[in-house]
Amino acid sequence: MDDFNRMTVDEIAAAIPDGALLGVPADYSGVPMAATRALIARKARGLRLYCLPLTTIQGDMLIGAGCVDSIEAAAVTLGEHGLAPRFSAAVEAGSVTMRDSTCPALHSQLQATEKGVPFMPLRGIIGSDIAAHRPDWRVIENPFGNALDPILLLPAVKLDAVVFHAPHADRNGNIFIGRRRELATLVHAAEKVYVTVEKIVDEDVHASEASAAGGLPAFYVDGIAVAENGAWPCGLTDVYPPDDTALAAYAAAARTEAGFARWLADQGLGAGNAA
Amino acid sequence: MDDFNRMTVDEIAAAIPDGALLGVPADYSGVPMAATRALIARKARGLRLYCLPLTTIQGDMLIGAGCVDSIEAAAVTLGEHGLAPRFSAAVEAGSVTMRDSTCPALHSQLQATEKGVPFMPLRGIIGSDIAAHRPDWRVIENPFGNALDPILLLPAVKLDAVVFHAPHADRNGNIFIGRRRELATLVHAAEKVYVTVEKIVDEDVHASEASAAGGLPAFYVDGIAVAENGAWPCGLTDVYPPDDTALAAYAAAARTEAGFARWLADQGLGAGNAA
Amino acid sequence: MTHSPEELLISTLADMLAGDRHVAVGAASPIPGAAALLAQAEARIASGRRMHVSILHSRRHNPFTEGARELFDAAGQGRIDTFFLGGVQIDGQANINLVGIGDYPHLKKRFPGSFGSALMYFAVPRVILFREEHSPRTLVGKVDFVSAPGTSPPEVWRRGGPKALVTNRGVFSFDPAAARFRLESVHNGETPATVAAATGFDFDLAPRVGETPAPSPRRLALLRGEIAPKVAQFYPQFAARVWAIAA
Amino acid sequence: MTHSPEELLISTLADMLAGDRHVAVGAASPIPGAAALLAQAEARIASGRRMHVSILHSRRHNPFTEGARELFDAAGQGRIDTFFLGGVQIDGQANINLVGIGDYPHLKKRFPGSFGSALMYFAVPRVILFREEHSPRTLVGKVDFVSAPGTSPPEVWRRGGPKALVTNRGVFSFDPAAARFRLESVHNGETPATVAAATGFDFDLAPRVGETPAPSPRRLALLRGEIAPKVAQFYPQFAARVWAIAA
Repeated sequence: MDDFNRMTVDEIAAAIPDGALLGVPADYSGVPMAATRALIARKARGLRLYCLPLTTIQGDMLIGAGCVDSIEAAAVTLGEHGLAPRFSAAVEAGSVTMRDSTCPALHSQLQATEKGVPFMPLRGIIGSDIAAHRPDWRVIENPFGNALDPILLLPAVKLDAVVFHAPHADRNGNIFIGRRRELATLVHAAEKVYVTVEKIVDEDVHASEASAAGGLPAFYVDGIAVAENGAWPCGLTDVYPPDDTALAAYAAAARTEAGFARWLADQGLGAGNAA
Repeated sequence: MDDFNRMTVDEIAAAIPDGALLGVPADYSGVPMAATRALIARKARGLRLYCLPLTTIQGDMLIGAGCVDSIEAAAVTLGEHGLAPRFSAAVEAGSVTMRDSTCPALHSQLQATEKGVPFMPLRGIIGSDIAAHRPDWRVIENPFGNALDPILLLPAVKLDAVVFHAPHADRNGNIFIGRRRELATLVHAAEKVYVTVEKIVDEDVHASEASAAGGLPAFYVDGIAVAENGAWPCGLTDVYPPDDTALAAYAAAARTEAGFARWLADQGLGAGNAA
Repeated sequence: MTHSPEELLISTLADMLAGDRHVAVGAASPIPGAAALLAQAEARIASGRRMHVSILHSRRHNPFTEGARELFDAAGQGRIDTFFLGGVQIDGQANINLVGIGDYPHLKKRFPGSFGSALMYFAVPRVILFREEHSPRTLVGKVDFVSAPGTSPPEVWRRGGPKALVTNRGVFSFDPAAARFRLESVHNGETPATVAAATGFDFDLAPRVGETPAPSPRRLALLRGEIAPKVAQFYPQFAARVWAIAA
Repeated sequence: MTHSPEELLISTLADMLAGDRHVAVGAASPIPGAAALLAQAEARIASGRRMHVSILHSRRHNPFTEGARELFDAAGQGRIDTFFLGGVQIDGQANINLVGIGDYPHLKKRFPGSFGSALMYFAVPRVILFREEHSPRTLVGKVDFVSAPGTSPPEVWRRGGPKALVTNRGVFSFDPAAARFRLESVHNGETPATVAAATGFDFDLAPRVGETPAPSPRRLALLRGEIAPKVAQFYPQFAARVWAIAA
């Protein structure tokens, strides 16, 4: 007997409303590609992506398909497959707003919400153009310093929702995330948490200390959908590697808007492009 | 071939200098009792204990043996075996300074050092006598608030050293800590890190995602000693339970200074009592 | 069906948890732990709803995987609906003292310390104060040390606070605006007068102070049949004493 | 023994890592990754000393277990001695730009973004700037966007910063007080004049600008025999191109 809220991938996509501030995991961290295709299929609009700390094909596809208003990240890239073409084109055209950040700031702003505090301090960054273009950030004098000691404060960010892909859940709804603790940070800072998994397993994630150490407790999770190969064409650590052929094909196709539209159509997502 | 700095328990005790600010794990978190006995045997003096967030027999023994000048904790207790008698007697006599704190503050002050920032904010606590007796803490107005919104800032605490006990290390010096991530917090905030383990295992802790999720990387660790039953009479999760008979015997003996001295002598630590 | 005093307390606390999504129970709390598991079982029976119960003392019922900070982080996130706190002393303004008796820091009697109370009392919407011993020694006019204050000025962030005080004599609610307790019911054998005589602070009276309801036969059967064996796994001495069962 | 241009760069970077306790290498950096593994092997051979090398791109050589934040936390703790950064543009004050070309936010050409540079450049004692392409397009008078500044005012906390810039033409050191690069050596075939012609900013010259030392036969043998197969595991395309070996 499953003791969790079982959903379909389409139901997860429907539960993420247009305009949501959506948490996006990095390429090494369980990219929810099945859910991303479902968001494009349902013609999601106005999404604001918050990447921890970067995105690859997931963000590029959502941007290319017209689902995104703004994106906050330390990087958007296809990695060894080159620049993220739909992202670069959209930013150069001004059709998507990029809020440039830096990895530790993206972590800290979610960790503030994780700890229930309104801000977190962070070293560095002062004097960069990142800081210069972030009026939502503040520099204060360190109250514990003796001399002048400016330090950056970053406000807490609460996500409307996060969705990620994981190797498995157990029948009690606990998720196995392994070393990818940044997924826990995304979850702790999110109002709604949806997870797609390769499979549901009988053994409780909490049964042994080793397994529990890689676990995310069920009480954070609002819904779980089974999606085999749900990270494809991205990889899933220790489960399957990235499909470099498919990623290279995407990188080549997405260089132009027309190529991207053809690629979407080949995926059965032809009607998903920008309205 | 071991690729780490192998020490003896006595060498670890010798490497922790008198007067050190020493990190102390909670009773559920790998209590280093073998190392504690070695600290008493070497007549350590002036230790300042920083507990994350509490201590049981470890702190009580160190206090009773005259090793401790001050202790910062959210609680010192023998749990189901009652009050910590040497702690209570020493605080009532004024021979040890208790810096009363609260669990999340103890975590946050180490997490500040973990993140390399000079302070961390924390909600709550305002209006308590804990805050009233901590001149090292500050209340500021939340710079992101619209109305009055006082919030506590806690300065970063850097430990001189930490020692804890773990189930095993691998031959590359990685430590298995399981779900006890507060041990990682102690480690990240410590200048020197010493670990006692039940055994050294051949399989690399990082070999699988499940095992790695419970791992502490070798680069944090300054020395490892093998100490079988090194947490006794405390327990070690999934390895052995607490020895309640021995803990009850300690609780009974330590009610008086003379009883504590006899108990120490029975442990072969007769000369370790207060100078 | 007769019940023990512990079973009355478990039943009383369980009533306060109905509707919660997530109840957390700290260390050394067999009665709150049993109450949370009872409420969880009843929610399942009544509506198939899953109530999350986190019992720190239990390997099996402790879900946290990020170490000891995760409970406090989860409370900061607003994910814990109800938590239990006690006190060496509790005063009429619901201030609690877990630190000691005397003129701090020169205490006559030192107790363990404040644990996480100074955050949890602010961050958790509903905190239930639970202290079995009900005497002028435990329920005092003014605590000797405020581990966590019962109320805060309006400008201080505070998501929750004390909702009730349950002792071996009765049940109080708490009004944060007035900073006063109100006696809601007395256990069998007590009256408002006997409770007042055993209480070191003034309190208000509900319009009708009834007797604390005894657990129904059905609830008692559930508690003894299903919950007690679970409690025995992590509080064996308590279970042996109350239900004469072994883990 | 002849060497490839990549092997010269690996050798040059490895020289800069001698003595480090912990070198970290970010994404998409096969040459710094190979250099770190080479320096690690040489430290072991020379003195039995263990140098920690963390290569984020590699499952095997990535030691972190607390997720993506741990590298930045470890840097904040001062546990990373050397890190590598690059840049779409690097200017004469060692400011780096990883964001794009044009008038931000109205960029003509958008690149991925700043990654963690805005912290790592401050927190890591020794940052080595590494950019193979050495042209007026990459080494500019002033970057279009400062992802991370090369220097900071004295009141700003800064543990480290740029120590060197290595390109496919030469090796520069950096003087933070003067905020200027100094050419230390040129690779075989280059002169200070050819380097200056390919550089968009002014720089100083070392008293004697020699040729960047070629890797010794012993080092080359170690690199090809022991290090190259390791690199092939996480940068297969690079290893196939430079050493014609498969993972």
